[in-house]
Formats: sequence, structure tokens, C-alpha cells
Amino acid sequence: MKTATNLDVYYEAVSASDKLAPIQEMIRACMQCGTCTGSCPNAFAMDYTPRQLWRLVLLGQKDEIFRSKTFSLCSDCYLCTLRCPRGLHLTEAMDALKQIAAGENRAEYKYSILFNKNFMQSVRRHGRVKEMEFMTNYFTAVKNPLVPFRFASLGIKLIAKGKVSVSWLPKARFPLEKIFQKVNELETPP
Amino acid sequence: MSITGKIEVQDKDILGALGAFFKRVLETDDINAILVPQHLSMKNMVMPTLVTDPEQLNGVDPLAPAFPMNAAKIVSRLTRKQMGSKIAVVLRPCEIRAFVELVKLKQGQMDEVMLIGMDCLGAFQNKDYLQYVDRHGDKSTERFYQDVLDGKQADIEGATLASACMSCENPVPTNADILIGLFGVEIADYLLVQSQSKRGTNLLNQMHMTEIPEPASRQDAITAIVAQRIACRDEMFVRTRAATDSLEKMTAYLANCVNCYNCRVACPVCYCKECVFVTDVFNHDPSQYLRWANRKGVIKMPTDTLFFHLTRLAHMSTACVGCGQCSNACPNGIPVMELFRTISQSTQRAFEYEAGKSIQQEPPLSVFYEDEFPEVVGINS
Amino acid sequence: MARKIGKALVVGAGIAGIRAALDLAESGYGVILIDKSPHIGGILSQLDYQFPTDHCGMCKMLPLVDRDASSQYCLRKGLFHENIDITLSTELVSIKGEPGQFQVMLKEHPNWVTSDLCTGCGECVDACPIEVPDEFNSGLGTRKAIYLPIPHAIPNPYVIDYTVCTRCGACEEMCPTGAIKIPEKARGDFRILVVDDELIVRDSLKEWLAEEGFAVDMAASGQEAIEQLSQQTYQLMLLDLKMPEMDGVEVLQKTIDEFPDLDVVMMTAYATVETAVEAMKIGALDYLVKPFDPETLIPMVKRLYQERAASEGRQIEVGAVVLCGGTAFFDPASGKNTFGYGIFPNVVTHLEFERLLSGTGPYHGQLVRLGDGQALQKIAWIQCVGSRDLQLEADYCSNICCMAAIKQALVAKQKARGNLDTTIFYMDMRTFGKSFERYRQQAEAKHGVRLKRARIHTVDRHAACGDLILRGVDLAGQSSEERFDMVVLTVGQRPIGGANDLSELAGIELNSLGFAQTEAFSLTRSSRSGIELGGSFTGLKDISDSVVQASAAALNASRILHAAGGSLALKSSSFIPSTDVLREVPRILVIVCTCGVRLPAAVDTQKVIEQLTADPLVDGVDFVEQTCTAAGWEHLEKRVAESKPNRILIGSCLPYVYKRKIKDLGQRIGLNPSLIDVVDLASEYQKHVLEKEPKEFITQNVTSKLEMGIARLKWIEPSAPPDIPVIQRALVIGGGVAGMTAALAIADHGFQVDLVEQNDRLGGNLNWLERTLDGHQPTELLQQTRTSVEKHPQIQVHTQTRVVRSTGEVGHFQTTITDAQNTEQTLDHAVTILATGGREAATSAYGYGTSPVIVTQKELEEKLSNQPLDATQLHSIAMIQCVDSREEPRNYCSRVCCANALKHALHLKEINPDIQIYILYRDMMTYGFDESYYTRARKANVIFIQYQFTEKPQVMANQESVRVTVIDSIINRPIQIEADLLVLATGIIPNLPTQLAETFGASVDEDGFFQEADSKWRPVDSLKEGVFACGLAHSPRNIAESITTAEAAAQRTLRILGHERLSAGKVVANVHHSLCSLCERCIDACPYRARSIDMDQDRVLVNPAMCQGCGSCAAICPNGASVLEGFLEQQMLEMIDAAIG
Amino acid sequence: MQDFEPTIIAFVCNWCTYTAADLAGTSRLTYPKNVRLIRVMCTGMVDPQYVIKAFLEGADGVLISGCHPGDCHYINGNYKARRRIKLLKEILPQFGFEPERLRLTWIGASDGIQFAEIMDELVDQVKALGPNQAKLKMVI
Repeated sequence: MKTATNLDVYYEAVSASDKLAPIQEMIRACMQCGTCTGSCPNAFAMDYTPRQLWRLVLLGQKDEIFRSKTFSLCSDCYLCTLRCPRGLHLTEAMDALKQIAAGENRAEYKYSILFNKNFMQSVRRHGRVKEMEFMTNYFTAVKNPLVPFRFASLGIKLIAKGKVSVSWLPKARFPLEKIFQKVNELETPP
Repeated sequence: MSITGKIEVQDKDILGALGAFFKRVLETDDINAILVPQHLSMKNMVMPTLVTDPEQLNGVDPLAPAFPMNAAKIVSRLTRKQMGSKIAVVLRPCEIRAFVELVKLKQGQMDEVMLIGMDCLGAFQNKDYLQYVDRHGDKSTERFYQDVLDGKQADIEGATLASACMSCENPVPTNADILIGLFGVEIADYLLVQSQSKRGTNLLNQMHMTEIPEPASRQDAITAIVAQRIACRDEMFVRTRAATDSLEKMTAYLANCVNCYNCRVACPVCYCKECVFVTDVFNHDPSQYLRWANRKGVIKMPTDTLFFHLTRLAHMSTACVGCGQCSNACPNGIPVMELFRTISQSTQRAFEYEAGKSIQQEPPLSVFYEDEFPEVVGINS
Repeated sequence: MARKIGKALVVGAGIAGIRAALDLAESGYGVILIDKSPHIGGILSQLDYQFPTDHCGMCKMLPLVDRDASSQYCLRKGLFHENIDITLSTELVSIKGEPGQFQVMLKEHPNWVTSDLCTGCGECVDACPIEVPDEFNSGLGTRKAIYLPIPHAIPNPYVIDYTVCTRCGACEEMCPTGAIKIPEKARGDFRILVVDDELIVRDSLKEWLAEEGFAVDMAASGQEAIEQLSQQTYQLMLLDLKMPEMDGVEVLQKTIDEFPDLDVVMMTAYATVETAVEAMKIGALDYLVKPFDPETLIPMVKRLYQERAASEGRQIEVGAVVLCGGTAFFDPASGKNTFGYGIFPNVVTHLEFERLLSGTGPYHGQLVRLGDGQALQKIAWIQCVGSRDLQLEADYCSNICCMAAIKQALVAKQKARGNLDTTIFYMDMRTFGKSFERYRQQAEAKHGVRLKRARIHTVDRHAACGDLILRGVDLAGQSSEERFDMVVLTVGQRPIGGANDLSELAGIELNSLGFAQTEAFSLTRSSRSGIELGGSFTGLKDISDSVVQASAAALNASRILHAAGGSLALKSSSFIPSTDVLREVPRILVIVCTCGVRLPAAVDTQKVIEQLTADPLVDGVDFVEQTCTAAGWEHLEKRVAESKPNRILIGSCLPYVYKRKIKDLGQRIGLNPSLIDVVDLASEYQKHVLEKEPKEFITQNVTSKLEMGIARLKWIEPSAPPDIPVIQRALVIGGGVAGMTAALAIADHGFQVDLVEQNDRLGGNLNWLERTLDGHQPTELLQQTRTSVEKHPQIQVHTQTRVVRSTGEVGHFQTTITDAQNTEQTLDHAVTILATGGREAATSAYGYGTSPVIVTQKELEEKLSNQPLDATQLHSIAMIQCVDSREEPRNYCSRVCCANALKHALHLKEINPDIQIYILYRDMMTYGFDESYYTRARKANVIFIQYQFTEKPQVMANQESVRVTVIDSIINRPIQIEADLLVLATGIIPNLPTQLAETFGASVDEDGFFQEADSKWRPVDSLKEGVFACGLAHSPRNIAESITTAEAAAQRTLRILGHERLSAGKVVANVHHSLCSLCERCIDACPYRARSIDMDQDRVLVNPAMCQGCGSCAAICPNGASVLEGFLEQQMLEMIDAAIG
Repeated sequence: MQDFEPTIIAFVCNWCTYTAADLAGTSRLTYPKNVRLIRVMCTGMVDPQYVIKAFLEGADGVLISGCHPGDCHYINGNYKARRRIKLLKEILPQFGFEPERLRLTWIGASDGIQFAEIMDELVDQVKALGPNQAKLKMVI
């Protein structure tokens, strides 16, 4: 409709077929009370607070939303959903935003998407995450030699504290493949 | 616009000049009568007279040191209701102030009155005046004002100016419509006349006064006399406070009181038709006196003396103009004025009120504000 | 006062109930006022300070005319009105019949303490061993099983809480007056049969119940149960549903008819609950789901036991019912309890905080931290706890909480003398009531109450110091933590427990949220004719709105009573004594109650006699044993008959108990009851005084008190109080919906009404209003109302007419009106209602007037209905709220604009869902149940943008479109809106010329609205009696609310119109003309404008019906020309004398 | 000063302070028993005469107590009372009636405890001042 300048925001009409439309629908009743932001343990690291993000969603600011890191920082703790006085399913809305971002393969989320992908692959294979395998695959996938270094100190600390298993566990007794396939089936629109 | 003019004095005959001036006032279209103090022909007393015939103004003597009554009460009587015509009244400043108080109490109206005020030289107590006038006869007024204007204060030919007058810090009638000025004026030549209100100006306009500037010496003269009187007043306050600062001393102060209530009859601002102390409220049952006596073994008769004075202080001290008629009226020489002025100094100051100063100032007990006097509330101050 | 035919029942004695009862009683109807609690006053008995004055003043509700029909003391103490019969601890059982003739069944809980005998000495409390949480202090303190429900009531008999009383009898033994009688019938007489096939169940039930003192038998099967029932009388059967052979339902079917007095409670497993519900249809009283514990069972059994102990139902006949069922509050401990209520001691509800503020509270009004007793320094309020919360199914606003929180902050600050930091965390600050916006601004600017727009999500407690940590986020997006000493949860409304039962037995409907449902355009009409609704039963209300609504409910009840034949003709009630004692010398008989041996033990009676008889007017001093008993009273009457005094002084306790007895005695012996007086002596020799003071001292005090009584009696003027005649006609000025409603209401009671309207047609703003937010049709309302008015034989409509002048006072005004032809006409009337209405304010803000696309809300409504504005062609609409409003000089909320914006938005969205609608607001004032439309609009994709007052939207317009720039406070960035239409909400201004108001002795407030006598307690009255206002001239309101004010105003006039003469109280001012100097200071001093000067006769006149007896006039009069009867100077001076002794 | 039992005359308004005094009674709070309550409809009706009378008859202290500002049943009587007390406090101390002997307080209906406390404190203050001279001596 209108192009946004640096300063001003125009309301962007979102057509019913737009990916944002179902998310808008989820949070229509929001009245910007800010309980979500207040309760969010990760809000400090977000560029937009959850409240601001929902505001941008309602105003149809797609570019702004997907430029933001906010939803990718959501750790699915469900505190906001628990306390939202409007009873909105905010965690789900965050997830939906993640899905859209992943689906669009947007450059901003390259690392997060790869992280998620490799994480899930590991889970899919073993029924839980195998840290060594997962991180090795992730570092290979990012194709950036600097990334492993960023994780190095954290990794060492975690290993030292025994938080990361260095052994290769036996294969899960109940492969999750079937469940994943079923979920895929359910989530794929006919 | 104020007009300042002069009343020419011929042959140093000030009273004659004043008489002529009042005659001119009476001859204007506006004014149908004039209330002015005149010598009564039969005796040397000076009393207010209401004059409609300009020829009846020969005994005019507003400068006589006689103050037999506060004429505010007379003006009140004349203006309580619509009269249908206008009068001019010649009053002392304290009479004007008392009248202002009475107007606030709906005991008079300003609409039909032209207030003419004179710079006040003070007066004697009634008894002293009679002696004075006996001694000096026709020339007494003249001797008096000359002496005073020459700077004599307390002791004038053996007579003492009334205490109220000596401690009066308001000798200039600032709230009169027309002021006749003596202080700082060469009265041998002329008297100052000045309008201080719109209607005063209108009247002077009709009279085509010769306009002059206010003499430069006037303000200094006023300042000097006021300073002198304030000093006298403050000394009186100290004296009175010391004489009354306990129940015992107060009892002594009022010991001569016989409950005649003359003070309240003479008081210009005691406006009650009948004082509560002479109503049935104080018509006690005979057995009551005995019960009181029983309680302490002795009571003073008549009772309620102190009660009367304290109540009158509560009722009237905020309206007291300090004219001293109460003392004048006391048959037993109780310095009532001193007591009232001392207390009213406090009560009027407490309410930032000055009795008689302005018709706009509401009497202290007729108004209130939501946020005031926090210091009187509670038990910790 | 003679009673009219017709009586009304008022259920609930809270403020609304009291107002409705008083209104009906004052207009002459008999009223039965019941409350299920043991005290009147409802929730307000716990609230000392109420906004927006932060003071009480409840007593201002008492009657102003015929004052002596009612008690003349603090309403917190209690209420007495000769037309009101108050029964407490009483519940409604059923309402049968038709409007005008209902048969109502009431059930009263027995009182084991005889109120007339209880002197309130409190010795029973010391004896009682039981201690339980005190509900008066919202559970913050404890009380005994025998207790005072509220500490300041009069009469204030102690009450026994049956649910906790063990009947140990200790209190009965201690009571010095024998006021306590615990019934013989103990719990052992309450036989319970437990029927269950499982032994373990039978055994545990028996154990639990026997421990509580009940008699318990057991049956292992249905058959066994039936056998036992035939052998022994049982009051209660606990019956298992699922048993082999004969199941519970079968047992029930077989026994229910044979034993009608038996209560049956089913015991069921969760799976068979439905069967249990079925059983209840057959006749079971209730059911319990297994497994249950004693905490569930015992209270239920106790309740059933109590109900049985309650007296048999009392049936009464009434013409109409006013239901003031009240409200309950959200329990913050329920659900997720993220605020730690009940866990952290210093997290309290705002109701508990009221008790902390109160002088009668657990800490005597000292603001201290619970637990460590340290002075509070920092308090936070969290708003909307349990309101505006869809998760809690509370899609509504609770109306009063914003103001309540500000008030609490202000009062707390005042109590702490400024050493207190207060913060209110809110979502929208809903200050929609009259004067509320200024109140809020002053709280912030002048008193430093911090208001933070943020919703707190969690309260935590600092482990070491116990401080409470609040986490939230501010508007700028900064998350913050702040520490507080105390957190007050402003909890929202909930329907009362038992609302469903009440609705069922009264036959009225509830709304979907469980509150009582009202009819269209009415705040009082229930779905059942003849039953009116008052107070917070229809949703929580502030005092002002409750009082207005209660008067309106009284009006509608009165209408039914009137239609059913209650006439409004009344006889004067004033009692004229047969003996004229006016000129007799007083002969005073003093009778002192000895209270058994208590007085003689404490007092030297001989000395009392000696001292009193020294006064020759004292005819004799007698001591009578227990004047409160029949024998004692008889003795007293005998003494009176012997000595034939013309004044009687009784020294006893509880003066109010004697009020009726004195009246009867006076009538019998032909003595004006005002010549008989009672002084309270009991407090002089109470136990704790006796322990401290010597006999001589007590004797002196008793004598002195009696002497004071004698001094008072001596000077009593025994003449009957004056009264004034009433011209029984009304004048209503303004023919809008409020004026028409008021006129109809009065005319329906048979009084003539002149309705004056300056336009050529009636209807006012209803002429252009098309729809309401809740979907009702104003046009239909207008049509109906106009037709009723025009056809009404008692209403004279004067259109194109104006008021020229008016003179006179209540009872008789003379008003001159002039019509289009300039023909003058003078109307005589007793009362005046100002219903001159209001209008949408004009504006020049936001470019209004420069472009056709900028319109006001009213213009939008008109364009949508009459003119060609095709909503389907619109793409985008912006609305700006609070235009020129909530800022000086129009610093008030107009209350209707937010609802109006929602109405338009939803309507437009309905026509064209694709329109983009932006509502730019400061605080959305969708109070009460309107909140759900706000939610609805949000869901309908209306975009709401909150703007700051300091950064108002910018508007640029041309002839076709408009661009609005507004800074969104959440993302803190300008948003640009291109719109086809800009709608400005400019608010309401009144049409009440100051001169018109003053003509009638009323005045206007700083915004030009009618100035009420008291915003809470006399909300539609002017300070000058006889002048009332309603509708928009009073304050901004929606249609239903305007109608309610009109009904309330009409009811207030009926108090006056219903009498041929208005009588004054005994304590009334008077003038001794012979002493009066006409200084008129008394006229200025009178707060009620009851004094005037009669220029012709040179007299100051007092209108005795308007005079309230405050004595301001007497105090300012220096010489006693102005006097207050009952407090004459002689009386006062002699009393002072006697007091000093 | 010597130990004496002061007599206090308390003019209490019918609506607020009288209720508080009642409440103090029903709450069984002891306050000095030689406090004599004179019930008036409103503090605004307390004529300065009454206060003067009380002092001249020998009252050791006089208390006027009514509703808090804004609470007055008669709208504004308490404000009028405050001015009168101000007036009396300008007059009476000159004659030896110490200002502490005359007190004005606002005591609301729920403030039973406050009522008792104020009475206690007032009695203590007056005890410290000693007896009113009018009690012992002849008053003219």
C-alpha cells in the first residue's frame, strides 16, 4: 500500500492469504498491556519487546517483524501465554513467526534455521540430542570457520561440568521417525 | 479621577470656611440634607445635627474636641432603609469606619450617603471637654486645633486628650468620599479638599472647586502624627496586657463594673437591638444564684460581669474601630477601650482584617476557607 | 405518619437498599428491609473513606423533611425510620404472586441475644473461648463466637455465630442482664442417618459428625435405612447413590413423600454425578462427590442444621420488591495466583487495605507492614486483578477500582503525613465519573501518586528482607523491578455466591456473566415486573451511581405500588399533646434505673437525691429496678401517674431503646414525648470503670449527667414543630428523554406536571440518536415516551417556552414562563426538576471546519442515518477520542464517547468489513460490561492507538482525505494514517444556563453542570431543597443512565409531593423577631438556604422544612435572636454549668 | 503541678465525634471519666459564649470536636467552628487561660480509639498546666 520511511510507520493491510494473517488473527484481542514483555525471561536480549512485536504484527509491519530477532529468541517457556489477560496463545504465535521465517529461508535467520534443523535431525535420529554429533553437523553446515570458535569456550565449560555428553550413546530403542512423519502429514495442508 | 481642591479660609475663620463649604454641598442637586456636628445654642455641647436648610449651618463645628457619641449609629439610623434622597454626613475617621462595619452588618446603606471625613485632631473625654469649653468659651475649638496642629499632644491647657484618640493610628479618613485635610496644610489660608471616590469626584465637580496640588508637606505631617500615635498605642498595649494577664488581674481590672452595659450601648458596632446579657437567658432562677454561691462559698453580684466582657470581646473585637466611646460611657472609669483595642489588635490581625477599612472585606466570622488555620486543629500545637 | 396502602420489600441493606428503603419510606410507603448479614450498611460499613471526597458523609442520606421520622445519628451506627421495618440475618425464600400483590416468604435466623436487653458491656466476649477470623476486618484480625458484627452500630447487640459456637454456655452465665439465651436444643437433637454399603465410609462419617456433637446412626443398605426411618425421626439422611439391591435413588423415591421433613444429601462417585443431579430433581437437597473430607461435609451439615434452627419462614405481602443483592469479589488466591496472595503476608486485596486504613481496623488505622509492624513506606496497587481478563472469563471492567486505588493512595499518603511512596500500575485509568478526571490529575500532580501504565505479571518476595518485588514493563519497553513494602490487589467484581438461587427464587434473569440482567434503557427493571434491581447486583457501582440507581428502583417500585392502589394522600403525623404545659412551671420527675444492684453498688443514691432535689423544679427522684423490663416500666408508669410531672427524665442505659416506649407513654399521659428524655448512665459504672474509680467519683459523674439532663429538659419548648403547606404540582424544565421520563414518573403518581421545552418538539438528543452500543433502538424509545407524555392527562407540555423567573421555595415555587408569542404564564409548584440537557461540544481542534471529511461523532451518526454516507465506499476511518476533553478548561470525561466510537466502528465493520478503522485514544473508558465491546472491536480488527496527552495526533486534511500522524506509545514511533474520514469525539457540554439554575436557588459546577448537594449521597438534589436535576444537565451519561437519573430525581420529588404539609424536625431554628436586628448574618450562614428576609414585614424567615437544625445561624447570632430549638442558649449554659458540677 | 483530676468539657458533634465516643465506649476503651460530653448537632453551632462559660465555671479544658473537613453533615459547620476557635485563641490566653486548654479536633465516626487517645493526652496536658484559676477563685 504505502512504503515505510525510516521514521514513519504506515499501517500495512494484510490480505487474508498473507502468511501474517493467521498470526494477526491469533493476537487480535491484544490490548498492549505488556504482561508478556514483563514476564519474558529473554526480553532483555530482544530488539523489539514482545509487546512491540505484537504491535508490529497488528500494524502489518512484515519487514520490521522479520528484520527483528525477537521471535527467534523466544525459548518457548510459555510464561507469557500463562499470564496473558486476553488468553492469547502467544508462544504459538512466536512459533508461527519462526515457521514463516524458516520457510522463507531468510538470511537473517540462517544460523538459527541451521541450528534448529541439525538439532531436530539429531533428535530425530536418537530420540534426544547428541551434543557432539549435533554440533559437528551444525558447524559443517554453517560453512563459517569462525562459528566453532565462538562456541568453543562455552563448549569447554559445559563439557567440564558434564553437561555435554562426549560419548556416542546407543541408538534409541524407539526411533521417532514415525512420529515425525505423522506430524509432517498433519501439518502439510491437503 | 480624584480632585484635589481648596476651601479658602478668610480671616483665619476655619469654622466659617467649613460652614460655607457645607452650605455649598447642601446646595448641590445631589444632596438633600447634611449631617454635621454643631454647637447647640443652649449649651456648649457639640452634637450631630441633620440640616436641610442651608441657613441652619451657622454653628458648624466638626473640629471641636468633643466626641459625645459615635455618629455612625446616627448614620445607621438614617440609612437603614431607603430614604429616597441623598445626604452628606460629616464624620470623624473612626465614625466612618464604624459605619462601614455597620453597613456590612446590614445596619445601614452606602447608596444614599456622601461620606465627608475630616482629618481628626482627636477629642477629650466628655467630662474633660465640658471643663475645657467652660474655660475657653467660644474660642475653645480654635484654641484646640491650633494647639494640636502646633504639635501639642497629650496636655492641652490642662486637659488630656482621650486615650483612644492619643493611640489612634487612623487620623486620616481614607475611606471617605470627600476628605477635608488639615495635616500639613496652611490652615490659616485654606483647607484641603480631596475626592476619594467616583461619587466624591462628581460632587466636587458640581461645586467647581479651585484645584490645587496636594501640598508637599502633607504626607510628612501625616507620617509624623501616625508614628507618634502608634508609639502611644503600643505603649498602651503593653500596659494593658500587663494589667490583665491573669484571671486575678483581669478581675481587678473590671472590679468596678456594675453591669450597667453602658459601654455596649455607646459602642457603635454593638448593633444588637438588645444585648443577650439583658435578655431572659441571663434572667436566672433565684435558686440558681444560691447553687452558684454554694459551689464556691461566695459569688460577686451582679453575676456574669467577666462573662459579659469576654463575650463582648468575642462578638465585637473584630469589628472594633477604637473610637473609645466605651470608656467615655463607663460611669466607673474602667479603661474599656484599652482592653478592647488590645484584644482587637490580636483578633483582627489573626484574620488579616481591619475593622472599617473596606466595605469589601467580609467580617471574619461570616466567611471561611477550606485550607486555613491548621494550627488550631489537633492537640499537639 | 399514616401508612399508605402498599408496602415494599427491599432485599439487601447496603447503601442501595438503604437509599431505596428511605426513598419509599419518605414518600409514605411501608418498607420491609432485610439483609442476610446481622448488620446494615453492606460493604460500606467497612469503608471509612470514599472517593471522590475521601470522606464519609453517609448520614447525608437521612431524610431532610420530616426528619424526626428517622434516626438522627451517624448512619454507620444504624437506621431507624418509622416506616421501615428492618430485619437482619434474614433471607429471601420465595416470591409468589403478581406485581402489586406479592407473597414473599422470608427466613430469619434466630438471635440468641435479646437486643433490647444487651447493654453492649462485652463481658460475654471475655468469657467466650472460641476465636475465629474476623470478616469485618476482611480476615485480618480475629473475633470470638459471640461478637459485634460491626463495632459502631446502635443498637449494637452482640451476635452469636452459630457455625462456630460450641454452646458451652459461658457467655450466658456472664451476661449481667440475662440477654443471652442459648436454646436447649443442641446438636445432639439433630439426628443424622448415614446410609452406605461401605463400612469405612459409615464409620468415618459417624466419627466426624459425632465429634461435632450431632447424633448419628448408620444403615448399611437401603432396606435397613427405610426401617430405621420408620422407627426414629431423623432430620438428615446422607445417602449413598450406588448400593447393591436398593440404590440411593430408589431409597429416595420411597422415603421422600413419607418423610417430608427429612433432608436428604446424596453421596456419589464422580462418575455418577449426573444421577445425583437427577436425584435432586426428585427431592434430594444436595450431593457430595466422593471422596470428600470433613472440611466439605461438616460445613454443609452445619448449614442444614442452622437452617433448621432458623425460625419458620415468615410470609409477608408486598406490592413491589427492590433487590439489592450486592456483589462479590474475585479471590486472587484462586487460579494461578501469580501475585502471591495468601502466600506473602503483605500482598492484600484492596478490601483488606480499607481495613488497614480504618480506625476500627485491626491496626487502628496505622499503616504498618503485616508481620513486622514497620511503618509502610512504599505501596503498590495492581489494577484489574480479576477484571478485563479473558483467561478468568472476566471480559468486563469493574468500574470503581481505578478511583478506589487512587483514593487509597491519597488517604494512605495523608495518614503517613507524606512519608509514603504510592504507585498504581494500571492499564487504562478509568476516571469517567463526574469530577474524577480532576481527582486523578490532582492525585498525580499535587499529591505525588505515581500512575504507571503497566501490567504487573509477578510479585516475588525478597528472601532476606521480605520486600515485595514487582516485575513489569514500562511504556518505553524497559523491563523493571521495583521493591515495595506492600502490594494491594485491586480485585474485580464477581457475582455474589448464590446469585443463581436468588435469580431462581425471585424469577429474574441473570446476564451471561452471572449478574442481574436489566431491561433495555433501564438500569433497574428486572425481567420480572414488580421486581426492581438496585446497587451492585447489576454490576459493581460507585456510591453515587448506586444511590441514583436505588432511587430509580424505588421510583419504579413506587409506581407499581401506586398502580396497585396505594394512594399518596397522607395525614400529618405530628403529635399534639393533650395537656398544654407551655405556661406551666416545669415539674421534673427523675427516674433512675438501678440496673439490678449495679447502680446502688456503685453510687451513693442518697447523695444523688439530695443534690438533684436542691433544684426546686425537680419534683422528685426515684429509683426503679430495671426499667428495661416490663415490670420495671410498669413501676415507672405508676410513679408518673402518682406525681403527674410535666417533664420526665429517665436515667438508664441505651437511650434509643426507649424511643418507642416514650412515645407511647407520652400519648397515654398526654405529655409531648419531647418532654421525656433519657440519659445514658450505664457507661458511668461499667465494670472497667468501677475497677478504676472510687464511689464518690462515680456518684458525682452520675449526678452531673442527670443535672445536665434536667438542664436540657427545663427549657424544652413543648410546642409542636412547625410545618409548611405543599402545592402538589411539579415543574420539569427540558423535554428530552430525561425530562420526559421524570415528568411521566411523577404524573404516574397522580400529580400534575408542567413540562417546559424550549424547542418545538420533545425528544432532545434522541431526535438524532439512531442506535446504541448494545443494539437497542433509541428511536423506538423516543416514539413511546413522547406518545406517553403527550397523551398523559396529568402532564401539560409547553413547547417553545422558556422560564423567565422564579421565586419561592420547596412547597411553593412561583415560576413565570413565556411562549413563542411572548405570552407569560405563572405556574405554582412544589418542586422543580432541571432537565435542560446537553449537547455535543463544538470544536476547532484537529482542523475541524477546514474539510468536509472531518466530522464529529454526532455528524457521523447523522450522516450514516440520514445523509448519503456510503460506508461501503469508505476505505479508512480515523477517530480521535478526548478532543478538547480531559484537559482544562473541559477537564472531564464525557463518559459516552468511547462507547460511541466502538458503536460506530462495529457498525461500520458490519456494513463493510474491509474498512480500516483507527481509534486514537488516551484511556479507553469502556467501563463495566461495555468492556466486551472493546474486546469485540479489537477482534474485529479495529486498530486502537494510544496517544499521550503531551503528543497529540497531527492532522493534515484536504477536501477528500485526511492524513493523521500519531505517535504510537508502544513502539514509540509516528504512525501515519491516510483516511477518508476523521471522526472527532468532542464530548458533551451542558445546556444549563447559570442564571436559570440560580433562579431556582441551585448552582452549577465549574464545568457548567448542575452542582449536586453531595456527589455521593445526594447526587440529584441541589443543596437547596426542592430543586433537582437529571440527564445531561447533571452530568454526561448514556441514555439508560440519563433515564435513571431522571427516575431518581422524580423519586426525590415524590418525597415532597406526597405530602400536603411538610413537617420540620424538633431541632429546628427559629427567630425571636423582637430581638432581631436584621443583620442577615444568619441568612448567609445557613448552608441550606432555608432563611430569607421578608422585606415587607422586616423579618428574617426560616423555612422549617428546609432547615436541618445545624445551628450555624444560632451560633453567628450575637444576641440569641436566632435560636435552635432543643439547643437554646439557656439549655446550653445550664448544661455546661451542670457538667462542671 | 499537683496531681488533680481535671474537668474537661467536650462539645462533640452529633454525627462524627459522638459516634466515635460511643464506639470508644462499646470497644470498652477507658478514657478519663471526668470528660463531660455535651452533644451538639454540629461544631458550627458552638457559640464562643459556651466556651467562655465553661472556662469561667472552672473547666480545666474545653474540647470541640467534629467531623473531618468535608465530612460535616451540615456541609461546612466545622470550618465555621475552626474560625471561632481561632478567635477564642486570640482572646482567652491573654487572661490566663492557656491556649492548650482549648482544643479543636476532627474525630471521625470510626475513630473510637483516636477519641480515647486524644482524651488521655488532653488530660495529661491539662494536668501539666494545673487547675484553671476560675475553679478555685471567685469569678466576677
